[in-house]
Amino acid sequence: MQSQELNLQPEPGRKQASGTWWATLRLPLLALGGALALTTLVLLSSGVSPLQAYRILIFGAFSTPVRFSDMIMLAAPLLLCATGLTLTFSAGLYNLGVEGQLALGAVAAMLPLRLFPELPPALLWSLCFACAAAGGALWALLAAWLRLSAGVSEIFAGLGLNFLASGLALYLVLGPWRRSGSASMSGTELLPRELWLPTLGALRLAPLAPLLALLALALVWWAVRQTRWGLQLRAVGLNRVAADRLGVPAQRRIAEAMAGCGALAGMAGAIQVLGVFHQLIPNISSGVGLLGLLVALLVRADPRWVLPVAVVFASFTVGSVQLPLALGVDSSIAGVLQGALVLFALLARGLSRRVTG
Amino acid sequence: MEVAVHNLCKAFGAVRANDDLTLRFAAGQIHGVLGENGAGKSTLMKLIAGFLRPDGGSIRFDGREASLHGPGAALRAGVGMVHQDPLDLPAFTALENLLCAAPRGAIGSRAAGRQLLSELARRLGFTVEPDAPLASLTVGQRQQLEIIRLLACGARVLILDEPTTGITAAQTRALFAALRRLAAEGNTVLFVSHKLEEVAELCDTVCVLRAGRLVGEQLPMPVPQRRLLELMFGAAVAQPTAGGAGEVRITALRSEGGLPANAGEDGTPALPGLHGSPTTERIAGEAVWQLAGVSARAGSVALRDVSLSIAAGRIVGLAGLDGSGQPILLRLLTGRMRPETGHILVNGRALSGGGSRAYRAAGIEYLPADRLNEGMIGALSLTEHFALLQNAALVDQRAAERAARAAIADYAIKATPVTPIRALSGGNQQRALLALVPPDCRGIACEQPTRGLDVASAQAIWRRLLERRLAGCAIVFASADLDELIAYSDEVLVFFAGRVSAPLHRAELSVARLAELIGGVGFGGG
Amino acid sequence: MDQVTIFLAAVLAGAAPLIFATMGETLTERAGVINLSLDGTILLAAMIAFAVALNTNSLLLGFGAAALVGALIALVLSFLSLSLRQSQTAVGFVLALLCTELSSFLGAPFVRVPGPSVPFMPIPGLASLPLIGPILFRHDLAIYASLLLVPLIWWLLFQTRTGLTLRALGERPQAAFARGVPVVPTRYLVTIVGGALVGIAGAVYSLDLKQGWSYRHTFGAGWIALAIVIFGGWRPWRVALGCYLFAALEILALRMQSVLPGVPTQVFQVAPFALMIVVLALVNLTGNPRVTRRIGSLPPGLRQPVQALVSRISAPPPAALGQPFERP
Amino acid sequence: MRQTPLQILALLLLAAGLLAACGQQQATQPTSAPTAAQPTSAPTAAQPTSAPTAEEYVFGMVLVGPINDGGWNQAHFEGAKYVEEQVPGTRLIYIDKVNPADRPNVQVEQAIEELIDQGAKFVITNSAEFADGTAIAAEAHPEVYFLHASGDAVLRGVAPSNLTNLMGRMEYGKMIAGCAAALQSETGKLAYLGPLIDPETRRLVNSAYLGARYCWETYRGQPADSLAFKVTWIGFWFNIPGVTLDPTKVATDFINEGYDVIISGIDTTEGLVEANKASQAGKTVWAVPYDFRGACAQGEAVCLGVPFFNWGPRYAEIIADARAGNFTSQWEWIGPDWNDINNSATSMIGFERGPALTAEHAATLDEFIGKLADGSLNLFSGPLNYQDGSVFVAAGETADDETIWFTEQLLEGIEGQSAP
Repeated sequence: MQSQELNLQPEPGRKQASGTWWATLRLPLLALGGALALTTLVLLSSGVSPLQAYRILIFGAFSTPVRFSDMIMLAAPLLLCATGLTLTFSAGLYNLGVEGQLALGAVAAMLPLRLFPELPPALLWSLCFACAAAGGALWALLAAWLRLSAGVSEIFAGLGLNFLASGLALYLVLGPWRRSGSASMSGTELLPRELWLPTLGALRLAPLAPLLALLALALVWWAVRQTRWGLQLRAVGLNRVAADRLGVPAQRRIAEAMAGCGALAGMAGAIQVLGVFHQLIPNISSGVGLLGLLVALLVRADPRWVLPVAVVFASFTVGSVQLPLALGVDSSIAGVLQGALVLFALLARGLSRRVTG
Repeated sequence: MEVAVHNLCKAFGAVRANDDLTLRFAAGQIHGVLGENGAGKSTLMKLIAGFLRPDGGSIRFDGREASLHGPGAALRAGVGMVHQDPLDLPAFTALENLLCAAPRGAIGSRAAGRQLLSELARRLGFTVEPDAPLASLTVGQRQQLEIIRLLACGARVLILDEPTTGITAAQTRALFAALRRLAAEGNTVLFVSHKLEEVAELCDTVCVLRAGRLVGEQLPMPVPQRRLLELMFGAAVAQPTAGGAGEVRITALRSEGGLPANAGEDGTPALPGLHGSPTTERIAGEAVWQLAGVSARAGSVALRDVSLSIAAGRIVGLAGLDGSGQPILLRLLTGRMRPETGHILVNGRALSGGGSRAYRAAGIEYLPADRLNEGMIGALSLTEHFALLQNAALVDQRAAERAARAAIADYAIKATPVTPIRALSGGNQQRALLALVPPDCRGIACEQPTRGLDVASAQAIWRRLLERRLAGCAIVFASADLDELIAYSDEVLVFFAGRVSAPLHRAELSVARLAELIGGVGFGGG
Repeated sequence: MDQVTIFLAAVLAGAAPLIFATMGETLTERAGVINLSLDGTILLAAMIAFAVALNTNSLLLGFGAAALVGALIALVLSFLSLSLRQSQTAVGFVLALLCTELSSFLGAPFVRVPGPSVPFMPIPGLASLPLIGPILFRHDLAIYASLLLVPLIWWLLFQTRTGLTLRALGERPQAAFARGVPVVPTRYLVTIVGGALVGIAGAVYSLDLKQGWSYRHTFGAGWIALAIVIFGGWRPWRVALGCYLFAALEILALRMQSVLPGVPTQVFQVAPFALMIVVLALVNLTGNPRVTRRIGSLPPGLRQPVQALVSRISAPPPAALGQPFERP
Repeated sequence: MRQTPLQILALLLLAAGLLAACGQQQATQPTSAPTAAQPTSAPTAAQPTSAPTAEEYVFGMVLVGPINDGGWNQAHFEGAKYVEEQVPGTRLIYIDKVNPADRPNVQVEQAIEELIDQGAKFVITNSAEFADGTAIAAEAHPEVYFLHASGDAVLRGVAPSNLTNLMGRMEYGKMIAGCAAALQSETGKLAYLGPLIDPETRRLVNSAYLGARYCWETYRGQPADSLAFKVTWIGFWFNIPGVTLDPTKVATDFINEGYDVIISGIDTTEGLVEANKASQAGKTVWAVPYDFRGACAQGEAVCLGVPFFNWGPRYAEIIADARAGNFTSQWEWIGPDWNDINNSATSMIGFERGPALTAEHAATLDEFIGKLADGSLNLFSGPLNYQDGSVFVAAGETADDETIWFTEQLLEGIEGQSAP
C-alpha cells in the first residue's frame, strides 16, 4: 500500500531530444484541450453559451477591483497550501491531510484571539500566525508519525485526520465557542473589527495575506532549489534508498517536509480566520486545501508554476461566482474545469509515457 | 511429453539471453540444465513456460508447435514451472493455492481438490496439510505444493528453477524421490541448477548453456564433474579480461591433480605497478571490519555464525552463485541489515546495532549493483550529487560543480556536470558512483562492481578501487566473474547456500577451485 | 424491546447505501486496485439516478443509470491507472473532486424536486414474525438487496474459485499471472463491477434513503465508505459490521442531543475515522517485531488475550493493493 | 421547458464525450425535466447583455438556500416575483445558495457586490446569518438600500440608515401549526425538526408548543403533561452534508420513536417527505411543513397544513417607497391580516390547511384562529417558565414584543436543547 507510484516531480531526464515546440507543448496542450472539450460539452448540455461562460470564468475575476481583491484573498491561502504541498510532493508524499492541517491552523489561530483579546492587534496577529503554524505542523507531524513509525499510509492517515480536524472545528463552533444564546453551524461570534487584518480601503483585500503567501513561496522556492536541505528533500522524494545511501536522513526530511507543509497550511487557516471569514466556521478550509492539492498535482512540485496556476485556479473560482447571475448556471463549472485540467494532465502524462517508454 | 525448441532467440536490449538455441528434451527423463549466472537458463525456461515470448524460433511439444501467450497457455499445453521463490499466494491456505485459477475442469470441487491434494502428496511422499496457511509453510513445502498444483492442473512437463535453494536436506531427498517417480511415470522434468552434485545425483541427461548459447547438448549422465565445470565456465574460450588470468584458468583446468594447491604460485595474476606485495600488506593494515559469530537471514537464505576480520588495504572477493548469501554479508558490513546474533566492529568500535548512517559516518561506503535504483538518484546530476555530499546548509553550487568537473576529469566520466545520472551509460554511472566515495573512506563494500561494463570500463573501475586500497581502504566485493575475483582479491570467500568457506588466499586461488566450491563441491555433504 | 427492534431495523436501513459502496470497494481493493473516487462517484450516480428515474418514471432505469455511471468512472480510473500507469491515488482523488463538481453543475435543475422513491415492501408472512419480522422483513427492495449483498460478496470472495482468483490479484498478481489469469483485464473487470456497486449506492441515497437530490447530497459518504473498508479489514462481514456501527452511531447522534446537551452530537460522525487510523496502525503493529516482543513479555495471563485482541482487530490489507502490476 | 435542436445535439455530444472521458452516461440526456416548474433552469435573472434602462429599477436578493427549496427561500423568491409583478418597472436579480457548503468561497458581502455591480439599487438578504455581511455592505454602499429579513440590527440600534429590518410574526403561524398537530395526533407525541438554536427559532418552537398545549388541553381535554413535545436541532437552516445532522434521518428517527406529527422548523421539506414515505409504509404519521404556501404539495396525504410567509405585499410597498425616495430604516415585525390570514394581497402570515387535516379538526382549528384573531386568546400569558424553571412570563402578565423576540430558552415541558 505504501509503494504507490509517486510520479510527482518533474523529470528533467525525460526531456525529448527533439526540441520542437510540439514536443515541449504537447502535454500542456493535450491537457488544456481535453479539459476545455469536456467543460464545453458540460456547458452545452445546460444550454449555456460556452464562450460567454469562459469569458466570465477566465476574465471575471479581473473585471472589477472588488472581484480582483476577492481573487487575491482566495489565492493567498491557496498559494500557501500549494506551496506547502510543494515540500511534501518534493519528498514524495501525498499529503492528503492538508485540508485538516488548514482547519487545525484556523482552530489554533482562534486560541490567542480568545485568550488574549486585549493584546495590541499586531502582536495578536503574530501570535495567531505562530499558533496556526504550530497547530498545522503538529497535525501534519501526527500524520508523519503514523507513516514513519506505524506504517500508516499518509494518504489514509491524512484523510482520517481531515475529518477529525473538521470534527474538532464543528465541536468548538457548536460547543464551547458558540455564540452566546445560540447554537448554529454558521460559526463563532465575528471578531471585533479592529482585529480583522487591515484592508486596502473598502476592498476586502488584506495585503498581509498575499504578502505572506508570496514570502512563503519565495522561501520554499529558495529552500528547495538553493539549500542542501531542499536538495536532500528532493533526493528523498526521487529515490529514498539511494538518498539514504548518500547519507541523507530520509525519515527526518520526511517529517520536516510534512511539518513545513502543515505550518504553511496552518497559516492559510489563520488567513481564513483573520482575513476572510473573521470567525471560525465549520467549513473553514472551504476546500482550499483540496484545491491546493489539485494545483500541486498539476505543477508536479515545481515551485515556478505554483504562483501562476494558483492564481488561475483562484480566478476561475472567483469568476464563477458571477455565473448564476449572468447566465443562470451553477458556479460549480469552475470546479469541473479545474478537475478536468488535472485529469487530462494525468492522461497526457500517461499517454506520453506510453509513446516514449 | 517431449519438449523441443528450434532456433529460439530472445534478447533483452543488447543482451542476447538466448541465441539461436535448438534443443530437445525427451519425455520420461530428468534433464539437468546447467550454466553460470546469466548463461540464459532462466530465460530458456521462462520461454518454455510461457512467461516470456520468443523473438524468434519455435517451441514444440510432442512435435506440435506451440504459441504460448502466457503461462496459462503453457499449463494448458502441459508445461508447468516451479520458481526458485515459488510464485504462490502466502495469504491463502494450501488448498486455496491449489484451487486458485485452476483450469476449467481440472479440479471439480473443493472436496475433490482436497482429495487430489492429499492423494498426490501421498504418492509423491510430500507432507502438505490442505488447510495450513501457506505463510506457515517452509519454502520446501511451498515448492511441494507448487509441484502438486501443477500436476493437478495437468502438467506433464515440470520445470524446476534452482529448487534446492533454501530447503532442507530431507526435503531435497523427498523432492528427488518424487521427481524420479514422476519421470518414471512418463513426465518430463527440467531441472535447472548449478549444484553439480545434485545434477549428478538426479539427472538422466544434462545440457549446458553459456552466454545464451548451447555448449553441451543432451550429455547422458554421468558426465565427469570437471567436464561440466569446463563447459559452464568456458575453458575453451579464454577471455582476455585481466592480465594473465586467462592462462591461470587454463593451466588450472588442464592440470590433472584435482585441486592444485600450488596453482597460485606459478599463476599469480598481477596488475603491474598497482599490486603491491601481498605478504607485506597482509600484515600492514588494522582491521576495518571485525565480525564475530554473526548470523542473519534474508528470505530463504541464512548466514550462520560468520566470523572474520578484514584489514585496511585488503581486497576480499565474495564468490558464489546468486542467492547464496553474498548480498547478506555486504548488507551486514554496511549497516543495511542488523545481525540477529553476533557482533560487528568497525575500526574497533562496536556498531552492530547501528544503521547505515552510523556505518557511513564510520567511513564505510556501499556501492550497490543496482546503481540507478539504490546507488544514485537518476534525475539528479553529478553536480547535485556532490552538492548532496557537502556539509554546509547552503549549497555551494560552484564548489559542487568544481568537484563534478574534477570527478569527470579524474574518472574519465563521459558527461557534463549537469547531465542527469540516468542519461549516463552503465560504465560512466559506475565511475560516478565511485567518484562520489569520499576520499577519507575506510571501507568499501561493492556488489558486482563491473557488472554490465565493457572491458575497458571494468579495468578503469578497478584502477580506481586499487588506488583507494593503496590509500588504506579495505574493499569487499561480490562478483560473479571468476576472473575478476582471481585477478583482484587478496583473499576470496566462497558462498554456498548460506554457508561461507574459509578464506582462500590469493596463493590458493584458481578457477577450478572456485568453480568447485561455487558448485558446492567441498562444502561437505548435506 | 419494541424500541430496540425499531432501532435495529433503522440501522439496517440506514446502512444500506454504505453497504453497496463498501462491498463494491471491497471487491475492487481485494483485486489490488484502490478506487479513491468513491465520494464523487456516489454523488454523480445519485444525481443521475434521480434525474433518470424522474424523467422516465422508472426506478429500475434510475438504478441502472447509477450503476453505469459508477462503472464508467471506474473504467476511467482503470484506464488511467492500469493502462497508463498513473498513480491510482492521484487519479482517484481528482475523479472524486471532478465528479462532485459535475454532480453539482449537472444536477442544478433537480435540486429538491420531488421524485419517485423505492416503495415500501414488507415481505408477506415473514414480516409478521416476532422480533425478526420488524427488523429484517419490513423494508424495501433496495434494503433487502443490501442485506443479501453482504453474504453474496462473502460467498463470491471466499467460497468460489472466482473469488480465489480475484483475491490472488490483490495478494500477488504475479502468482495469478503464473496461473494464467490475465491480470490487467481482470482488474479492469473487477474495478468496473465494484464501481457499478458504488454507483448503486448513490441511487440508494437519492431514490430511497435521502429521497431526491440537492447540492452535495451525500457529501462525505464516499470517504466514510473508504474508511469502513479499512476498518473492516477487507472482509465483507466485518466491513458490513462497520457500516452498521456507523449507521447506529448516526442514529445515536440524533438521539443523544437531548441526553448530552453540551456536546454537539455531530461530532460522533467523525468516530469512524479515528477508528480507521487506529486499525491501520494496529495492522502494522502486529508485523512489527518490537511489538511482538513487547506482547510476548507480558505476563502469561495477559499475553494471550492481548495477542488475540490485536490479531483479531488487525487485518492486513491485500499485499499488492495499489501497486502496478509487473510481470514476473 | 422546450429544448432546441442545438441543445439536444449538445446533450448527445456531452453524453458521447463523457462516455469516453469521465464516466457520465446517456441517462443525463433529460437534464431538463418535462415535469415540475424549475426556476433554476429558466432563470429570471437579468439578461447579462441588457444594461439597466433609465426607468428600470433593479433590486437584488441574496438567498441562503436554493430558490426552489419548497420553504423559506422559495417563499422569499415568490415574494420578490410578486414585487416584479406589482411594481411596474422593477426587475429582480438574485444569487441563491449563499452558504459555506454550497459556495465555500463566497461571502454575503461578495454576493451583494455582484448584485450591485449588476445594477441593483435595493438589496434584500434573507437569513439571520447575513446580519453582519449585510451591515458591512450597507456601510460600503450608502447609495443602495438594504432590507435584511429576519434581522434586528435596527431594533438593537446598530444599523446604518440605509438598512431596514422586516420579519413576520410567524409565532401565530406556529401556534396554529402546533394546535393542528395536537388536534390530529393520536399518540400525543409531537416532534419539532429544529434548525439551529437562536432567539428566533426558540420563540417559534415555544409558540408551536403553546399552541399545541392549548389545543391539547382545551379541545382534546387531555392533561398538559400527557403531551410530549421534542425538538431535535440539525445545526443549520437546512442540511449541509457532513456538518449538520441529516434532517431525513432525524425525521425517520422521530417516526421510529413513535412521534406521529413532525412540525418542521427548517427551510426544507424533509420532515414532510419522510412522513409521507412512512405513511406509505403503513405508519400513521403527519407533518406540518413551514414557510412556503405550496409546501404541502410534496406530501399531500400527510400534510396537516403549512404556516407560511407572504413577503410579497410588504416587499412591494418598501421597494416602491425606496424607489420614490421614501426609504425609512425601521424594525418591522408584522402579523397576519386577521380579517383573512390567507389573503395573499394583505396578510404577511398565513396558514394553508392541508388535505390530511380532518374536517372536524379543521373546524376546531378555525375556532382557535378566531380566538387569536379577536385577541381573546394570548398564549404568551403567564405563568410561563423556561426549561430551567426560571420565569419567562410571570403569572397575570403577558409578554411584550422584546421579551418574545429575545426569548432565552425553550419553555418548560419541551424536551430538547436550549443553548442559553
